[in-house]
Parts: sequence; structure tokens; C-alpha cells
Amino acid sequence: MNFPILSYMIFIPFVGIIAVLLLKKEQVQAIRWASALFSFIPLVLSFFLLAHYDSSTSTMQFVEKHNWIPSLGVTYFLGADGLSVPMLFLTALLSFLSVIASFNINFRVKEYFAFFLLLEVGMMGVFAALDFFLFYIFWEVMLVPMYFLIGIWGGPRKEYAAIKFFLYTLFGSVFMLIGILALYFTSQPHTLDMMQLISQAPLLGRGFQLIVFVAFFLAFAIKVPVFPFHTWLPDAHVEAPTAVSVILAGILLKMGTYGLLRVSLPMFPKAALYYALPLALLALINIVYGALVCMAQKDLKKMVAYSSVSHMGYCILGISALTVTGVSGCVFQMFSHGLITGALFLLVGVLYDRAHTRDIDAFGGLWAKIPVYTGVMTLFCLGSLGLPGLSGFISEFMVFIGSFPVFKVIVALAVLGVVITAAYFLRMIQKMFLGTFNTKWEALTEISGRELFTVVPLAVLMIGVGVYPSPLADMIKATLENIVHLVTG
Amino acid sequence: MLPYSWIIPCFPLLSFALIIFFTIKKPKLSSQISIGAVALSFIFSLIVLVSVLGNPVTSEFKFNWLDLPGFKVDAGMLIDPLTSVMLMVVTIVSMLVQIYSVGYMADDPRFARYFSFLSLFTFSMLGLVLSNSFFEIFIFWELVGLTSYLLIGFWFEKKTASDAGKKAFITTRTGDLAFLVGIFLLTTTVGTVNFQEAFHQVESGAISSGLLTLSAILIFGGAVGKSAQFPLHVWLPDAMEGPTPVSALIHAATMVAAGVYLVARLMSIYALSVPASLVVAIIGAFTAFLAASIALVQNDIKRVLAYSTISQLGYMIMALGLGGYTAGTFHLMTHASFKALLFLGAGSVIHAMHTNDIWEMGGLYVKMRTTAITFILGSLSLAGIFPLSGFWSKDEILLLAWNKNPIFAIVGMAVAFMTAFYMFRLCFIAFYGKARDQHKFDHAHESPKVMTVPLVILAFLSIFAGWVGIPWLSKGYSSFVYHHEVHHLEPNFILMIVATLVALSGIYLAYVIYYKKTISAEGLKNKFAPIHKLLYNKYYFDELYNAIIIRPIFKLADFLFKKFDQGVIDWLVNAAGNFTVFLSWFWELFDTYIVDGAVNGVGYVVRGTGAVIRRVQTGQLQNYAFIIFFGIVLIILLKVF
Amino acid sequence: MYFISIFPEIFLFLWAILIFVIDFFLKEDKRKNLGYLSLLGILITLVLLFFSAQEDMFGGAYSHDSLSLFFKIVFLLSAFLAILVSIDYVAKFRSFKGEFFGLILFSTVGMMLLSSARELIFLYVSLELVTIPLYVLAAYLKPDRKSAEAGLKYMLLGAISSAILLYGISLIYGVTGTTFLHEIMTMLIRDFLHNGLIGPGLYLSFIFFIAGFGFKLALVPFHMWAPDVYEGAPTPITAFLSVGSKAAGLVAFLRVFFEPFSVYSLAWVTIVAVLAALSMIIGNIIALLQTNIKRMLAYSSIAQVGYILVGLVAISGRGVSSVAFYTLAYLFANLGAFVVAIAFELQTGSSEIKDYSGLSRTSPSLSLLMTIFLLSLVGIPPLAGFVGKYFLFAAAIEKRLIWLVVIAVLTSVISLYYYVGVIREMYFNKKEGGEKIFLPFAIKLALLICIIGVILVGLFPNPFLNLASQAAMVFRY
Amino acid sequence: MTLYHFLSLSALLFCIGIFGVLTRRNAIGILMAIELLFNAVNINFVAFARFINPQGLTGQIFTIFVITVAAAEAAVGLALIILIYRQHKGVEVDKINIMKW
Amino acid sequence: MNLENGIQTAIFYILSALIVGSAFMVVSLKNIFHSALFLVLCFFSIAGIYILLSAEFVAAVQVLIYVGAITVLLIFAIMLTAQLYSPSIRQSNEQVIPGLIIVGTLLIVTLSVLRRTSWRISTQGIEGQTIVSIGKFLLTTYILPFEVVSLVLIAALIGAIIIARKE
Repeated sequence: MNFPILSYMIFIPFVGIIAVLLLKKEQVQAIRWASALFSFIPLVLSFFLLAHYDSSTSTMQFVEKHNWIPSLGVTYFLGADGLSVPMLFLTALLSFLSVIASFNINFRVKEYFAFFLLLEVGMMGVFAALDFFLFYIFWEVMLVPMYFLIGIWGGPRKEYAAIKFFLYTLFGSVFMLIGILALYFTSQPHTLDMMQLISQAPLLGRGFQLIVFVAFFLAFAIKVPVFPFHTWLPDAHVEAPTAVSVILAGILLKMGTYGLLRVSLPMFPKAALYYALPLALLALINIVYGALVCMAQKDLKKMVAYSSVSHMGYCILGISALTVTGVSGCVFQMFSHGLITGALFLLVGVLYDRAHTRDIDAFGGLWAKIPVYTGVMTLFCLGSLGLPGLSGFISEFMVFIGSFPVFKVIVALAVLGVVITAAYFLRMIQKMFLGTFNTKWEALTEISGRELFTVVPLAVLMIGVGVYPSPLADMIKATLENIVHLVTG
Repeated sequence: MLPYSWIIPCFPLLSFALIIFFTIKKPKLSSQISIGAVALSFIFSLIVLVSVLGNPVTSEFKFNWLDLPGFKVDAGMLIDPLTSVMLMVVTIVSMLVQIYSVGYMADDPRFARYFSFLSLFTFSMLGLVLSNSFFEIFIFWELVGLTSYLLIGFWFEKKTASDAGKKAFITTRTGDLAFLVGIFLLTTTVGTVNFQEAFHQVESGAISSGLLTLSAILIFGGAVGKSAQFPLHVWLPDAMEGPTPVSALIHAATMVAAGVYLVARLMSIYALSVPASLVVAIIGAFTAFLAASIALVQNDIKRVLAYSTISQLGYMIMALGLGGYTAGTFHLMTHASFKALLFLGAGSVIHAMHTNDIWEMGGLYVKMRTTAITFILGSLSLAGIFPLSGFWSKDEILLLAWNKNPIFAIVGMAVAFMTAFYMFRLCFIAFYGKARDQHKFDHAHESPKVMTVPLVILAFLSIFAGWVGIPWLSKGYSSFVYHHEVHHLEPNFILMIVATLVALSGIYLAYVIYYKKTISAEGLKNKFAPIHKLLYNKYYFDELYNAIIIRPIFKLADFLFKKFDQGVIDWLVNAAGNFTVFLSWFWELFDTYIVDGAVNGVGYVVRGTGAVIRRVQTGQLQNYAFIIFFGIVLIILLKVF
Repeated sequence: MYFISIFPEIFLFLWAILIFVIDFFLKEDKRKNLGYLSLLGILITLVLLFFSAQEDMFGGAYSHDSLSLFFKIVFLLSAFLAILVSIDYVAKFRSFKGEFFGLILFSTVGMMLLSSARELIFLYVSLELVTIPLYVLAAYLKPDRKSAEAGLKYMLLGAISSAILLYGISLIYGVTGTTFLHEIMTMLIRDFLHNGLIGPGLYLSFIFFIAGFGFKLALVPFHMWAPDVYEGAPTPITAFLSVGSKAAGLVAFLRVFFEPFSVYSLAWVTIVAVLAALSMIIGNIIALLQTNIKRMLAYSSIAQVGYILVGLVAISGRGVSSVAFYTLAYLFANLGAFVVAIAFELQTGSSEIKDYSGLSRTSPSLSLLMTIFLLSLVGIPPLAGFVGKYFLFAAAIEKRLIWLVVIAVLTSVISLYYYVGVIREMYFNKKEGGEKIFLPFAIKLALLICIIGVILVGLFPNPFLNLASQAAMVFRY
Repeated sequence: MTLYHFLSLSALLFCIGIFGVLTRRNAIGILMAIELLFNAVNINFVAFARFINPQGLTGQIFTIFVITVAAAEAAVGLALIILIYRQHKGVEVDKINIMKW
Repeated sequence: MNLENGIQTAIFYILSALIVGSAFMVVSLKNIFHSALFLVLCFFSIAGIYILLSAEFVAAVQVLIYVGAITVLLIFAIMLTAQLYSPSIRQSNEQVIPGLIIVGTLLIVTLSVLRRTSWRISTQGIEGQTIVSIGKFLLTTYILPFEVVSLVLIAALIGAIIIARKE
């Protein structure tokens, strides 16, 4: 189709920024609705994307390619395949919902929404870009608004968290930059076109692959985050305002795994095979370690944050397996974790807005007071702890079954994570919602319509994917088969 | 009709949805919806049973659910005689329990929610029974676990209740881990998750016996968790914190039987692996004995029943372990009826007395005749007195054990004896003698019809349900539900008589001690004080687990968070700090904000070096000149020479 | 039709004289308008530049080629912006408002000549023409002790460095017997072919050259003057120094080291690479601790030179073009930052970073611009700074200078910290009673130019890249 | 009397000049030392002109330019010194360090 | 070696001794005024060296500009900046020792380098009137720097005025 849908998805939010900037500081409502509108259009477009996507082939679709900086071999090259389409949809959805969820921001509203839309531009771009230069640009563009969003509207230690996030991620991405350049100069003819680079991948020397893989891995690992690089995450997630935590957990973390699938595997097949085991071990650490650390948390939001560490571990495990099922499991996990954790952060925010505390022990017996909230929260917790029938389960199961033949012991150990996850979520539910009602919270009000509206779509999707996953599976299948084939040959 | 039997679980699911979303505020209507739904599923399962009886073959209905290379799942149903029987059991018990609950839960604020959960449970249980693949059965397996969690913790204001729920969920899930890994092992080896195909593969020797055994044992782990077998039996007694009808439905009749059902369903795997089936048998026997012995001294009416349930489940597991597909499932069926009856009876007693402690009851026979009679009938059936259902099924198992391996038979006898004893200890203390707590006694009264009627029906069942398995029947249970070929055991009269005598002696002993009181209970207790203590404290399992598993895990978690996530980092910070101290008589280094995180450690170092280097910038023009020439000289020395 | 290639310089010089003359007839308060006059002069020069022939003159002593064209544009741009922001700044001076512009123009003429100089005497003299006015300008805020100190330090150290340079020149002259670069080249090539090794005398002169130019570039360890002078000098001059004179030093460096010395590139490239690494490390690290924005930018500019040299040491067409391109990108971003600093200083009289707190509340647009400039200096896409750095690193990586690039990227991560420190002040902290920063027309215009430059060069670098790569074609590699 | 003699002389002078630059506290002293530096360079030039290209004489011409520029620099320098003197009532450069670090 | 050479050598050494000695005085004397005077001496002897190198014109310029202009300027400045004859003021800072080390190494290094370098000594000496040829060169080949240096002078002039003038 010649209609440049991807460009529209990327740049309509940008138009939104301009619109917001043109509005007056005082017209709060107008700003809110404008940004809602401009984040809603991409969502609509993303539905078109889903509708028109041809899942039978692994070739890029909705391709747009224009020369941009010939002298650097840079092109404006967008495209989507089975890997990026779900992510684009998720991005559009979560962004829109987060914008709605941010309606309760009353402080420097104009700047807030401007930055937020900029963030959306960046995310969309990363998932659509097929030219490394472009990819890197979008990758970096996100950091800036994220820095501001955390730093201005964040919690008590916001400045620290913000700069930590910025430094960490920049640190990773500069190595990616070196990697990109290295690729550019080793490719013959020199190119930044990911597709061409992939097609040239077999020609790359093993040693070269091993080194450059690490360069890229640093960038992606920090985003995911993989174990030794995870310490930015709790700070950023906890300090960030609700909507931003949603984006952080829902989209940004996925960029790491997306990068691994889009770049690391197909471009460095030999390295991918070489590093499979270490990767799996890291994944194991992520899963178990993250889960265990969750157990020790008193702060609800921090717990959810660490749970992301644990859950992204499954993604890494699936990738390291290098089997179609495992990798599909990874993509499933990316998608469902986006839904579930996004919703969890939204709900945590809902409670925090009312109670102004996130201390798990401070609550108790809330079920009696706010049953609906409890119900929704419980539902998502169950989804997160991998209850069958919800998306979390199917993705974890796929990851396991996909990687079991490869790493029997590791998987057997990783399954422990499932129980620990159950343990800390149930503990949390019990402490907060069950038990005798803590009369301190008499004044607590039930979740509002707007807030409910932000989580219901996520719940629907979560159940939908959990009960009938094949649409998503079919969509990603061809692409992932191709990727895995590229690696394992 | 069979192809449409997917409708059966749909009714409860529908009612669940209806109640949650619409009638949560209308208790009466909700209960009607729920009961109506289960009634409908009952009717349909009846039809299924009939049609299966018509031609007892295994039939599967499936559609593609997920298709990935290496992971292909066909969702669907597997319907064979066992399934049809289970459907009956589940629907009947669940229906009766729900009716009973209308009375029992009458004045509960969350009446509607209660029924919605029950429907959800019924749905999951039916789904589990109908499953045609490892994947599907695991899904429903977890769902019943969830519902059980919700229902145990139904009175969540009670800490004990919510604790019990959590404990149940996590304990069973621990078993499920093994189950899951087992599934991975098996399915990835045979390359399919579908039962039929998997069995076919296994029988055609697609998997080495070692792996088979391993996976079989791992999968059995799931059963151990669900059916509360040793060593994961600890959750079931605590689960009694839930409403009694729930205990009756989930923790006596159906869910806990799921483990047994699983083993039965996978008979063709266990049949092929001798060691695995041996493990199963031993675990079963051991649990049966263990639980029975604990039950001897418990004072909480529900706990006694709970332990008896565990021991009975052990019985069935043992039977299956010994290859008694028929016997095991048969006992499962009969047990469902009379154990449900007993629980409901206990429920109605509790309803009347507002206590669980049998030592506060007594002489209730006069007050609540129906309950008492039905309860005693149930006990008789459980004790295995001719000609009640219990007799036939238990006899079947003992017979099997005797033929296979007498040791198990002897254990079985012992268990039977203990069973008879503790059941009638219960009966005598609760229903005979004089009232111990006069006040409670005065307020006691017979339960309403809506509760007693189910009791009567169940009593009826627990008398006659077993008769379908009378050995002399030519077309009895054994010729309907069997694995591969019918092996019709020759009834063994001596064994029957011995079994009956054992049971009777148990009853007599109880009679002597607790009715006639010719032997003093206290005396016994004191004589065997240590044993009593041990039994009374359930062999200290909870304490053991708490000490060796739960606390360590929390310790570890705490350690990881406190020490590692912050400790290591602190270490780096300190390292940086020392570095700066070593470097500096410069105060800048210390006025930086408090930090944690390796990044800041590095940051520290960087700033430190910065503070050092900047001191070269003295503002002294001539120092600058000096630096310039110094640099030049250095370069010359390095390069030119 | 084309003018002779030196015509723009002559014109600009005459224009400067014109400024001095008119200055006499104007009243003190009118004199700031001379600024607009000199702007006009620069614009005309710019136009003439494009209409002047690219040719050699004076027996190859002067040659106007694509390289000098590019850098002359850079010089004129920086001079233009410097004067633009001075127009309101000169109010600070009690007298000699007109001469201020005149001297800037003089220095600019010097730079333009320097960029065309291919003969060492001429090169030296025009270098002095660049610096001597700058000594004066640095000390222009006479009553201010800092300014005077800056002037003195700059002057004395500058004289020393030019003495060193001269010594180097004398040695080259001794070895080759000529001062014309192309002749030197032929001589050196002959030597090279005759005996491959480099003679020690020649080597010594290389080192002295590096030292001499290193001073102008503020390259570690010859950077010491920069922070003090930048802090003390009038801010527009600091801006001009940080871009104009650096670029001048750069172009001289290119001329000398890429034409005659390229034969022995192996001998000097490692030295330069190491110095570049040192500059990046030291510049960035010390900048972390600065509290004064001018001083912070001084150190950052030291680091920036390091980045520029990363491209230079990859002795290749790509390298040189990347150097040229980055200079342009750096010009816009750095001058932009300075313009904001000047606007702030004019109003509040302070250039302490902590006084910027809460700026985003009182004057959002200004702080937004500042943010963009700083981020461009960090090298965040899609701004000019990023494309520039990308290009530089590309050149280096092509030549397998991985270690250097790794240092570069790591230090740029460090640099993020202090650049963002300013942003943090502006956005995160709030201050009571901060009033809106008033922007005079000239400042507005300057800001506009800079922001357009930063974004345009970032998003559509093509034309600039072509210009740069043409500039690089001057040399053979 | 070879080229080397003259070069050594100039080197010596240069070094003395550097020494002066590094040690003189008085700004004017430093300026003088700088003049020494220039003279050293000049000797180099003239010597090379004499020994390397006698017909070119570039060296001598260069010297003339250097001398001229030196004069200019001296003028500016002294002006600056006077300015400093007015402010500090002294010309000791090590007292002039408002700006550091 | 013939007499002429001998005399030249002798003169060279005398002049060198003068130069180095006076230069050393310049940088080391406590009294800045005296060092200025020694500077004059130094410049004169350097002029002598130029004559030895048969660069008469340069020598003349040296005398004119350096001795005539610069030293006068210097002394003038010294006068202006008062507190001359107070030997109490330390004239050298604490960098003497490191300075000596650096200078020493630099000297040794430079000398050895110059020694080891092979210079292309041309055989023929300078003949005829250097002044004429210099004049030619200045107005032909080196016209450009010649012009530019005038700009430098103007700039310096204006600058000096601006800086030095009292307000």
C-alpha cells in the first residue's frame, strides 16, 4: 500500500506536540484533550495496520524508503513485520491509555503532554525504523522526554532517578553507536539498511560478530534490563509518575528484547549461537533473582518494578533458546507483559492518588471497601503470576516449552520463578485486600470511570490473548521462523 | 450428542459471568442462576453417560488452538467412560452442595459472590475432566487451584482463612512445578501435548524408560499437590477454614480427587513404568496410614474429616499405583458421595452449634435426627460396612492389593481399622452421650429442609452408589470403566469377611472407649503421651516446612535485596569513597550528595579525579606556562628519543 | 564574473577601517548602531566570498579553495553572531564601543587570511592578526579585574606559544630552506623517498608546531589559558574565541599538517591522537565540577576540540570533511548556548549556573532553546551535534581507531552529566522571584539563527556535508 | 664556525628565555623573557638564511616580520600590564589569580 | 684555518658570551630596571651576531626596533609601574627549581637533536647587497605578509590605546 501509514503513526503525535505548544498554559482541558486526540489517531491507524498486515510472509510491509543523507548512506526507511506490528499496536494503545491516565496531572500540564507525545514519537519510530541511523535517532530521542518526565513530575528522589536513567541508557546506546559504525564499514557495499545487513550477516567473521554482538548487547541489556544492569529500573519506575512508569515498563523494556530479535540474532548468528548459554544463565538469574527481590519489597510500586525484571527474564530465556516456540514465547511475553505490567502500574497509581502511600503493610482488607478495584487488581496480579487462561501463562508456557529441549536444567530451575511469583503476588493481595479492614482507609473511594476505562482494554486483551492466542501467533510466526532460520540455518 | 458436550462446562461459566457482571447485588437470583446452570450441566452429563454406556468407546473432539513449530495445541474434549462417570460425580455433588449452600450461607453478605465462585469452580472442574491434552488439563488444573484459593479465603477477614488460602495455592503450585517440568519432559520428547497421541507414542516406545519414569514421577508430583498426598498434604487441613460446603465440594469430593483422576487418566504411562507406579503406590499407602493415624486424635470435626479424606485419597492413589484403574476410580466415585455427605453433615452440625470442637458437642442425636442418621450412614459407608458403597469399593482395592502385594493389603487393613475407629469416635462423641456445652446444646436445632434434603440424597447415594460395582454383576462398573482390557477380579470372601471384621472391631473399640467409657480415653492418652503428642501435632510437618523452606526463602529474598542490591553497590561506593580519600586533601569530594549504585560509584571516582586535576588550574599564569613546556618536553622525550 | 580571490578580505578590512572612522563622528550612545553596520559588512563579505574566484595568488602564498571557503563561512558566521550579541552587550563598556566591532572585524580578517595562508611567514603574520585584537578584546571590560587578568594571561601565554611556533617554523625552514608549503612538501617528499625515516630536527619542529597550534585550539596540555580567559573575557568575545579562533587554529593545523607534513603523518598522528584523548577526558572531567557557565563551556570546548581531532587523526577525506562539518555543527550549538548565557547575563548580571534555576518557569522558550543547544553539544539526535559526532566517529572507526572512539563515547556520556546539570537547574528547581528574561531584537535574531542551524544541520545535513567533503578534497591522502 | 654554533646559541638563548618566563614574578620581566625567545628564533632564522638558502634570504625577511610583530605584541602587552597595574597596584603575576579551577 | 676565520670565531664567542651572560642577567637580576638595561646589551650583541651572519639590514632593524622602540617602551612601562628600587620584592617565584629542570632537559634535548640533524648546508655564501634583494622580496614575493603586518600594527596600536587609556 502506498499510503505511508507508518510515517503518519510516528509523526501525528509530533503534530500533537506543536498543537499543545500552541495552546495556552491555562487551557488545561484543551491541552489534555488535544493530546488524547493526537495519541488516539495512531491507535486507530494501528488497527489498520493489524487489519492490512499479511501474516503469510516474513517480508517487510508498509515499507517507505527515501534517500536522506546519501553521503552517510542514510535512508529514511520504515517498515513493519510480524515482530514490529504487535509492538506498534501495543505502543499506540499504551500511549493513548497513559495519556488518559495522565489527566490527573495538574502541574505544568503543557510541558508534560508535550514531552509525553515526543516520547510516543520516539517509541513508534524505534519499532518502525529499518535504517540503523534512523533507529538510533529514535532510540535516543526517547531518552530526553523520559528524563524530563521523571525529573519534573516524579517522586521524591526524581532527579536522581532521572539522571541515573539517562546516564545508564546513554552509556549503553553509545556502544550501540560504535557497533552500528562497525557494521557499516564491514558491510560491502557500506550500508545502514538493516535488511541488507541481515542479508550480509553470513559474511561477517566470527570474531567480529562476537565483539560487535557485545557492543549491541550492552545497549539492549540495559534497556531490558538484564541482571547486572538492572539497578536503574527500580529507581526510575518507582520515582516516575504513573503514566510514565506504564510506558517504561510497557514499551521501553521491550525495546531491549526487540533490539535483540531485530538486530542481534539475525545480524550476528554465530555470536547468537555462541552466547546462547550465557544469555540463558543471565535470564535465569533475572527470573529467580527478580522474583526473590520482589518478596522483600514493602513498596507496592517497587515490587511491580522488580517483577518486570523477573518477567523480562522469560523473554531473554525464550530468545536464548533460538527455537521458534521460544522466540514466539518471548514476543508473547513482551506483548502480555506490556499489557499486564502497564495495567498494574496504572492501578498502583490509582491507589496512590487516593492513599498517598504505597506501603503494602499500610493497607488491609480493602476488598470490603473497594471490591471493584480489588477485583481488577487481583485479575492482573493473577495474569502476572501466570494464571492459565490469561496471556501471561501462555507466553511463559511457550517460553518454557520452547527452551526446555535446549536448556533442560535451566528451565527446570526457572520454573521456580513461577512459584515465587505466585508467592509474592498472593502475599501482596493478602496484605492489602484481605484480612481485617484497616479503618484508616474509611475515606478510600472506588476506582473512577476514567481510571477503569484505562485498564479495561488491557484486561480484555489479556484474557483474549490468553484464551485464544493463535491470531497473535499466526501474525508473528512467519517472521520469527525466518529469524530463527537465519540464526540456526 | 457427544460432540456438543462442550456445552456442559459452559453453563457454569455463563452463570459465573452473569453473576459477576450483573446480579452481584441480587443474592437470591444469583443462587438460582448458579444452581440452574449446574442442573443443566447435570442433565447433559446424564445424557453423555447414557450415550457412552450405549457404546463405551473413547471419542475425542478437537480443533486447532495454537500452531507453532514444536508446539501444536488442539483444544478439545476427550470423552470415555471415566470422563462420563467423573462428569456425573462432579455435577451431582456440585449441584447438591450448591442447594445446601443456599441454606448454609443464607445470611452471608457476599452470598452472590460465593455462588459465582462455585460456578467458576464447577466450570473449571468440568473442563479438567473433559481435557484432551496435557496443556489443557494443566490450564484447568490451575483454575481449580485458583477457585479453591478464592473459596478457602472466602472469609478473608479471618487471617487464618486468607493464610490458609495462600498456603493451599502455593503448596499445590509447588507440586505443579514438578507437574509442569514433567509435562515439558514428556511432551518435548514425544513431540505432542495431546493425550491420545502421547500415549500412542509412549506405547510405541518413542521415549526411553528412564525418561518415562522420570516424567511420570514428576507429573505425579502434581497429583501429590492437588490430592494432598505426603509430603504436600499440609494444606488440606488448613483449607477447612473455608465454608463447610466448599470443603465438601472441593476438598472432599471433586478437586482433591483431581490428582487421582490425573493418575488414572495417564494410566497407560504409569502402566509402562514399573518404578513410577511403585512410587505412586508407596506414596499412596504411606499417606493413607499417616493421615489416618493423625485423624485418630484430632478434635476439630472438620479436621478429622480432612485427614480422613487425605487417607482415603491415599487409598485410591495406592490402588492406581497397583494398577487398579477400576478399583481406584470406583473408590473415587463412592468416596465422593459419602465424604460429601459427611462434610455436609458436619456442616449442618456446625451450623447448629457454631463450633468445630467435638468436645463441645454431644447428644445431638435427639436434637437433629436427620443429620445424625445420615452422618452415621456416611460413617458406616466410609468404614466399609456391608453392604454400603464404601464396602464394595474398599473391598475391591484390598482384593487388588492382596493379589498384587499383600503388604499393601495389610496396610490397607490397618487404615481401614483406624478409619472405622476415628469415624465412630466422632459419631459417639458428637451425637451420643450428654451435652457437654449446655448453652450451645440448647440453641442447637435441625437444619432447614434445603440443607437436609441434599443430605438425604447423598445418604441414599452412599448406600447404593457402590452397588454398580458388586463383583457378581456381569455388566458392573468394572466392565464399564477399565484400562485396556477388563480384568475382573474373583471376589474373595475371606478377605471381605476379614475386612468387615476389622472395621467392626474399630467401631467396637470406639464404642467401648467413647460410649461405654469402660476404657478411659485420658488413660490411653497419658499412657501413649509421646505418640499422642506426635499425632496431635500432625507429625510437626508445618513446623518442619516453615523451618526448612519458607523462612529460608524469605531470608534469601531479604538478603538479595538488602545485602546485594544495596550492599554490593555500597561496596562500590565505599571503594570510590576510599579512592577519593586516598586522592585528596580536597573537600569537594565529600560535598557530593549521598549515593548508591555502581554508576554513582564511578561518578564519584570521576568527580574525584576531576577535583584533583582541576587543582592544576591554579590561576597562576606561570604554572600554565610550566605545564605547556612540561608537555612539550614530555612529548619530545617520548617520541624523539 | 569573479572578483580576485582575496577581494573579500580586502573589503572587510576596509569596512573595519570605515567603522573606526565613523566611530569618531558618532556620539557615544549612537555607537552601538555601528554593530549593525559591521553586520552589513559581514553579509556583503559573505556574498563576495561566493563571487570570488578560487585560485592561487602571490606565488602560492595565498590560495582560496574550497577548504578556505568553508572555514571563511564559519568565521564570518561566528563573527556575525558575536557582533550580533555584542550590540546590546557594548552597553557595559564606558567607551570605545565602536572599536569593539572594528577589532572583531580585524580578527575575522586575520582568520580569513589564515585559512588561505599557504606560506609560513604569511601564516604567522595572519595568525598574529587573529590574536592581537583578541588580546585587546579579552581585556575590554576594563574596570573588571577578571577581564584584565584574562587579557594579560591570554597575551603573555599567546606570545609564548607563538614563540614556540616560530621556533618550529625556523626548524622547518632550516630543514627545507623554504617557507612555501608546497615547496616544503616537495622537499619532504624527496627526503622521504631518499631516507624513509624522519629526521630528528623535523620531528622537533612537528612537536613545536603541534604545541603552537595546540595553544590556539586549547588542546591539553596547552589548554590552561582557556578557562580563565573564557571566564574573564566579555561573553561575546568568549563565544567568538570558543568558535572563531579555534576554527582558525584548526584550519592552520590542517593546512600545515595535511599538506607538507602528511608525508610523515605516522610520526605525528599518534601524538595528536593521544592529546585528543587527553583533551576529551580532562576537559569533560573538570567541567563536571564547574559552577560558572562560561567556565563550564570553556572546559566543554576543550573537550569538543578533542572530538574534532578524533576525526582529524583518521587521516582521510572522510576525516577532514567530518572535522569541517563538526566545526559547523559545534558553531551553532556552542554559540547558541553562549547567546543564552549572554541574554541571561545582560539581565541578571550573573553567569553562575545555580542562578539559572527555575528559568523554565519564567522564560520557557529561552530555556527550551538552551536545552536544545546543550543536548546538541552532548550529541543527542536528531540535532547537529549528533550528526557531527556520528560523522567523526565514522571516520575514526573506518581507520580502526576503536580505542579513541571508545574514549570519545564514554567521555561524551560523562559530558551529559554537566550539560544536563544546567537543564536540571532550569527545569527541576524553582526559584522565587525569578523574572522573565527580556530578549532584545539582536539576541532574538542570534538565537533564531543558532536554533535553525542546529536543527537544519541535524535533520538535513546533506548540503553542508557536500560542502565539507569538497573542502576535504583540497588535500591528497 | 658552523651552523651548529649559531643554533646552539639560539637554543641556549631560547632556554634562558623560557627560564625567565617560568620564574619572573614581574609581568614586565616575563615580557622581556618573551623578547628573548623571539630573538633566539631570529638567530635561528638568520643563521639558516646564511647557511641553508643564501640566495633566498627568506630567513632574514622572516626575522624582520618577527621583529615587527614582536614590537606590536610588546605594545599591547605593556598596555595590558599598565592596566593591571592600575587595578592591582602591582604587576606580580602570581598575585593575579582571581580566576582558577 | 686562516686568520679571518679565527677572528670571526673569536668575535662569535665573545658575542655569544655577552648574549648569554646578559640574557641570564635579564632573567635573574633582582632589579627589574637593571635587567632592562642588560636586555639592551643583549639585543646589541645579537645585532652583532647578525652582522657575523652577513645580515646587515636585519642587524639594523634589530637595533632600531628592539633597542630603539621596544626597550624604550619597556623601560617606560617599568617607570610607570613604580616600586622599582625596592629590592625587598622577590623577583622570582618558587618555580625556579622545576623551571631549571625543565629548561635543562629541553636544552640538552634540543642541542642533541640539532646536532643529530643533517642540514643541507649550501656551499655558496650571501653575495651582493642583501638590502636590495630584501627590498625586492618584500615588495614582490612577500608583499602579502608585508601588507598584513601593517594591519597587525594598526590593530596593536588601536588596542594599546584602548587598553592603556585612563577613563
